[in-house]
Amino acid sequence: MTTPTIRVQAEDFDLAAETKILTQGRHDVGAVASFIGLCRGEGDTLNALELEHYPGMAQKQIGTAANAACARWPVDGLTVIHRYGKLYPGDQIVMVVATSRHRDAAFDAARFVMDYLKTDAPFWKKEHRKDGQEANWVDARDSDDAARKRWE
Amino acid sequence: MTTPTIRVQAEDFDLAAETKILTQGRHDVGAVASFIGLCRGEGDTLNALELEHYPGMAQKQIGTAANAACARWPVDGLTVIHRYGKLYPGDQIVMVVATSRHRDAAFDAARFVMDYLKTDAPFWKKEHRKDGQEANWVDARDSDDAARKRWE
Amino acid sequence: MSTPIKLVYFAWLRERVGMGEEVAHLPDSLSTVADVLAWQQSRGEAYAHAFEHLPIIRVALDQTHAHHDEPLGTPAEIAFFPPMTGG
Amino acid sequence: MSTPIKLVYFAWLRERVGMGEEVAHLPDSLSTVADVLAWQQSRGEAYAHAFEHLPIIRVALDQTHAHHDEPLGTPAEIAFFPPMTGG
Repeated sequence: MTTPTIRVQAEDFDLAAETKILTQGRHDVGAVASFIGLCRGEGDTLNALELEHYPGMAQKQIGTAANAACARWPVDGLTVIHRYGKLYPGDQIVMVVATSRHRDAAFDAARFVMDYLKTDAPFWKKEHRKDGQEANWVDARDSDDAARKRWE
Repeated sequence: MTTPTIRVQAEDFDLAAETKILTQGRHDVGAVASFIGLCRGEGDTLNALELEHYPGMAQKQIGTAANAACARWPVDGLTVIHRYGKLYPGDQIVMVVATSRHRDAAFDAARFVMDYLKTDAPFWKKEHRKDGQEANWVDARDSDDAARKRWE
Repeated sequence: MSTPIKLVYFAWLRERVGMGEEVAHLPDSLSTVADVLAWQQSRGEAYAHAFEHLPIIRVALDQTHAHHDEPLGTPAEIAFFPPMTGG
Repeated sequence: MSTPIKLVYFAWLRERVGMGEEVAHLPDSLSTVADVLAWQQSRGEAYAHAFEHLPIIRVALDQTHAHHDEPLGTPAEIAFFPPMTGG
């Protein structure tokens, strides 16, 4: 089974470079599905997003989701990177790239990991506003729970 | 409604550059879903793939699928590029990138376009083998028809 | 005699017919896509071979997919090709 | 007295409790995750405020999610946090 690569880091990432690592020098990969989550400006009201995480468990939970994806679909490569720390509108927060012979496995694996990560990986977002109002913790979305349930 | 960008070309493409065009200078995009289709080596038996297309209609059919995606999901940006001509194992064949506020719309739009394009866009692949056997036209896959039908 | 129509062929249909396109005068009696396919089969050995298995042949009228039972209308261009394998 | 256990807090639970982590001796009587949560509520004003709405509080035993009705076991680390909002 494929061993996924998981990184939890403050630094930015480069999807193209991560994709190249998974596809370079091998000609059995026919499909590359990827996802990037970006920090939104919320109508120019957001100054910054503070991403808190539980070190160790964050890596472990993403790993659990990624391993489950590799067990469920014929994935050739899977890389997941999630950032923490202070991020600004337009910044990259998270990326997933999945490679496979065929597109269904690549799409399913990438989306599955994103859905599980949203509800099961210990990260919390705090919004710092431009108007100087007190910063607030982002509420969890019911739609994220629903998205996770579709894989059960 | 978003106007998708469609290109049918012999030249290679750069997903990172195309993504940047859709995300640069705007902070309302929270999700970028993308797909790249690559030429497989078929266990090192393939020398090259010849991609024939119906000029005009290829562009038109991809445009129909892309417009349908923009009408169905809240997509902020959508770019589809499909190559034609002689391609070699590892070469990029097709790319789709979809941006949206949320991940579901981006994932759905990208996958929908790929599924429609497979069955409805006039491209044909001919395999040239390394062993010098006569080149053969690739057969259409039933699974592609099934994939398209799931959106109906 | 009818208006000349451009006929275009792709993939193995193009190879079997032996050309990528031609301009032809279609008999006035053809009223559906199926009629055009039957007419193609009657145009000699190369065409008979190319159009041997009609169910797998796709047709586009002026670059729009058309089912075999659809009326022919008055297209300027008719395309014939096998199931598509792009992407 | 029981073995000391590391308690860790995240997001607004951390802010309300006023610290990211502490080492505490838990009463021997606690046998489920729910017992630990009830005990937290009894530890003074800051804890009572932090643990006010128990249904939304998530618990991890040694970095593994645990439901409120699960047995406590003998973890070295217990984490308390609100629903996750990463991705």
